[in-house]
Amino acid sequence: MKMGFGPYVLAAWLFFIGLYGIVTSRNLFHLILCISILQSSSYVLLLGIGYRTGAVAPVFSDIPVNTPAVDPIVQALVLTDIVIEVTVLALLLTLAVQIHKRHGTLDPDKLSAIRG
Amino acid sequence: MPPLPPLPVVVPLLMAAVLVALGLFFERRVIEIPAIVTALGVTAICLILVVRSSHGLIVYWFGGWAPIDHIALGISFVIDPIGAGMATLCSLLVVAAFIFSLKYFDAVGSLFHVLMLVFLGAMCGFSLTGDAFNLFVFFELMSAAAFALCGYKTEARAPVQGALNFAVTNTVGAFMVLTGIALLYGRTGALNLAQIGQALGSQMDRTVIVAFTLVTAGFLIKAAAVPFHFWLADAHAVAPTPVCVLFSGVMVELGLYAVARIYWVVFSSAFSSHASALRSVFMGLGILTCLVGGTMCYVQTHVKRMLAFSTVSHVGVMILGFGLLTPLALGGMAMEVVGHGMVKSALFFCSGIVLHRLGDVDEMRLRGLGSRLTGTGVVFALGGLALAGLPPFGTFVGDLLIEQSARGMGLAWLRWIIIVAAVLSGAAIVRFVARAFWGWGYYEKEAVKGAKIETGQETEKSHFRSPMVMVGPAAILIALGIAAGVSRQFLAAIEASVNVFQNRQAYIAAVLSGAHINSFQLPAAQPRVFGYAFVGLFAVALAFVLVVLTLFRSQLFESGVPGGSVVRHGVECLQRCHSGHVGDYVTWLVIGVTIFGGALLILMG
Amino acid sequence: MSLRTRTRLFLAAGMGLLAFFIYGLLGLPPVGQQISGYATKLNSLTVPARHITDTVTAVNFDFRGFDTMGEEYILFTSVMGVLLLFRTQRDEVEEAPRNHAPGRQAPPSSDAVRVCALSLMAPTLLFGIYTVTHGQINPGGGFQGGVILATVLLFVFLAGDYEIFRKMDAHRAVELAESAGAAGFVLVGLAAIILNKPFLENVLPLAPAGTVLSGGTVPLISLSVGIEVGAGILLLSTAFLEEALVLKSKKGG
Amino acid sequence: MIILQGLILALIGVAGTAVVLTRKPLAQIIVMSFYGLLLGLMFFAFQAPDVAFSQIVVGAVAMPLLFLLALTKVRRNE
Repeated sequence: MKMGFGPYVLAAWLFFIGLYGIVTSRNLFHLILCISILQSSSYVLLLGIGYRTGAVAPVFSDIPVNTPAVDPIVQALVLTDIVIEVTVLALLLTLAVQIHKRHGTLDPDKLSAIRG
Repeated sequence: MPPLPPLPVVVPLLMAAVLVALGLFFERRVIEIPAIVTALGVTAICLILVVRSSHGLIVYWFGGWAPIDHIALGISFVIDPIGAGMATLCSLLVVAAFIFSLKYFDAVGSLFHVLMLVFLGAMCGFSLTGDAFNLFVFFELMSAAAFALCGYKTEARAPVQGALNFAVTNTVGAFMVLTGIALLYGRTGALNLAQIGQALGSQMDRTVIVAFTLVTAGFLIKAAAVPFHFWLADAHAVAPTPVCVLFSGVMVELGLYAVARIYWVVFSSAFSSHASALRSVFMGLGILTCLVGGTMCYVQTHVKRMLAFSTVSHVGVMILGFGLLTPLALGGMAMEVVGHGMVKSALFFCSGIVLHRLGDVDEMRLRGLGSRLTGTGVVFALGGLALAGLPPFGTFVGDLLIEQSARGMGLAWLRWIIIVAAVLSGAAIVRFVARAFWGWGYYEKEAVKGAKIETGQETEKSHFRSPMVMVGPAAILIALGIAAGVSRQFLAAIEASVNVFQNRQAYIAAVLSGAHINSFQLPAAQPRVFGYAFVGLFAVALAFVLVVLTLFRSQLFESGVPGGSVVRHGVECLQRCHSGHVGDYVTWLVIGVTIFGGALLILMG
Repeated sequence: MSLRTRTRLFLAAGMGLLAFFIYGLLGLPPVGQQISGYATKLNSLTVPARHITDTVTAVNFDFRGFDTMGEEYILFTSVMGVLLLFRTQRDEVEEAPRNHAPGRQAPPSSDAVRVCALSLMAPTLLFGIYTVTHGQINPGGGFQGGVILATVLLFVFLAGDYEIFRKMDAHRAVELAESAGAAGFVLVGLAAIILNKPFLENVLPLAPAGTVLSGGTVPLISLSVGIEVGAGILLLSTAFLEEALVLKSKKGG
Repeated sequence: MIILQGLILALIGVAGTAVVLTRKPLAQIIVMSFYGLLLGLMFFAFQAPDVAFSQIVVGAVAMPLLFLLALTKVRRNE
């Protein structure tokens, strides 16, 4: 049995559904969580790219160095990406809270300070 | 010889951390001096890097991990004159912004300077890096600082909304860049740009097209190409003036820089047999950007938003410069980046002075009020004319190089697109100056309907004098904009740097094998540009005609402007698209990426 | 655009994008078949060359350490950005904390919560420190440990009540820690430059693989990341706490 | 192993869709935490313990905390 393209298709689906959520959102908090779904698409994609069937995690504390292991680089990239995601989300969340303070709503349809 | 390459990034970042600590104990004035000194130091280092890299590419491996068996293990900075030049431009504008803000914000802690320094470090890293994922990291760092700076004036309604629109669209853009990089990694097993380029070689398949689409679209969001440009006007209209200077002056251009860099190092060989398809896609994108940007610029009355759309129209010209895929046109783009960067920054400073002195930036409300600000008015008008393509300015030379390259390829009609873009954005500024400073035109109740923006004040009250630290940077930048266009050496250096920039083989060899190839050669015969001064003067005359027609149209056309209602209807449709709604913006973005990718697939596949 | 128009437009374009993306993805080799030469190289190189048994940590803090420096600064910038955006505005006054706000009597923590929080504090602290310092041997490292360390201080909040938490006035110290952590990473890198080596190159002797000091400068970097992340998360959560619990209202309104 | 991996991937697809389609903020945050946990499990199943560790720390501590506080703030304003 083989993995095939399963993770890739999942990544593509998360990409699509995340964007769908952002576009149709009626609440900025909802929108921000949809961005985080969008981001997780890249985790799945990267992990899929770096996976090797039957290989171990790239930690060699208890196993010989020449054991086949999965790709450590994509894992490092995903780690970096997770940190970036959570910090950018914090910034977005702050902006959303400030919007609520100034506009009294979180509904993007009701924000009207900029137009034209 | 001290190792300079990491310093433009490392020094501002370190100083940012130090300033946070200093800010806990000291007054604002104590923060400003080290901040300015740091930015000046970075400018000097970048200038040295420009000179040094003209003797051959500088490759610097972080952590000392040079390639083993021709496999790049670590992250490299690969510095060529164009990259170092971008970093220099960034740091120069940061210096100017710091000086301008000396008297600008009334209440500001150390956080403004901290974020500006991080922004500077990120922009330098973005310009110098030779690694795809590192490019993404600096892209995000740049964005994080920019989001916060953009929403600086949280007390008003518009800034928080503009900052959110900016943050959401650019986060989506960054995600696309990352996805594209992941695809490239899956395809080639490399993250170093040179290595990816070498692994791809001349093979092109569907994964490569999709990866190219995602990476390019992500950077084009930052570069504000239509239809990815919506965030730009919102962000510029609301961000504090010194921040706008950086957004318009360099950040947007850095997006295009990344597109160009990645194209030439990674994709140019794979796409070499499809260059004409790629060219038509970029031409379409550039023309659309020119026209939408120019039109939207001309209908604005909020001067910062006007300047923002003018940036969009000039980005269109730059996309044309890149999209022709010739050295001459790329040189034109580089010239345009420098010229536009200087002029647009000066214009933003001027708008900041107007806001500082008069407490407003709306053209209609300001009518005639600016007559006291003679110096500012002169600089403002000069800047507007420079945008229209007035001869000695860098923008004129840039436009002309792109036109010449287009004519060489049998696309002489592109000149008219560039002229329309330049004239519309230049005329908008001149109209603003004419109305606000010279009191031209008549009182119009429902004239051109501009954007509706509720921005807060940036300084406490109306002031009676324009401080030297505010007028100075604007005047100096305008002068630099002229100098960039006048200097023959500068033009020759740009031409030579562009040749280095497009030399894919030399880049890959320098990075992976440590080969030292010096392909920087000043061209013997320099393109003669001033013989074509009449083109620029023609554009300027056109701009003046347009301004007069607009301001005095009720006198000139008693029975209404012929065809006016059609134009007005079209423009109103366009304006309605700029709805300030983040969901709309992301929808446009998705549409844009789909069309862009689909077009590439159809034309290349 | 109305929600309806927008959804329709998106579905039309988004389906196209989805198809386009999948089309590109199917050009990649199927999942699980191979990993890149770059990855194989690093997997075989890390233990002999760097004495680090967790390759992911080696990639994060050494081979691609410069990325991580950027990443730490993204965290730093976001924290500073949040502080900037949440600063008390000129037109706002901080009113009495929530306890005195009408109808908002904050209930004191119950004894059960206090006991739980207090008894969890010490093990969490130890776990956090262990995670930060053993990243080069086992999974974990500065980032994960830093977040865990931040939660310890949030237990203080659970154990006492918010007033005590506020009175600790640790804000300045935490901000100092934040900047020290960020600067620490850069300084470790600069140490190499002073010794005439490339930025971030290891300058310390390497102990045998599998020991705490095995990583050379990596544990130092991990430590500064841990401090920075811990302080950063703490600043973020207190900023949001302040925002949520302290009434800020418009002057005169 | 492969069955487990497939199962987790499928669950992530479902949970991710659920996060997007849940329109009530509080419910969405809860679904989101569950989704974060699933991502953590996926990282374990794909031999990425370091990433799993981060994801759980972020998904279980940092994100829900920030969102809940922001939600509290917004509720108070209303």
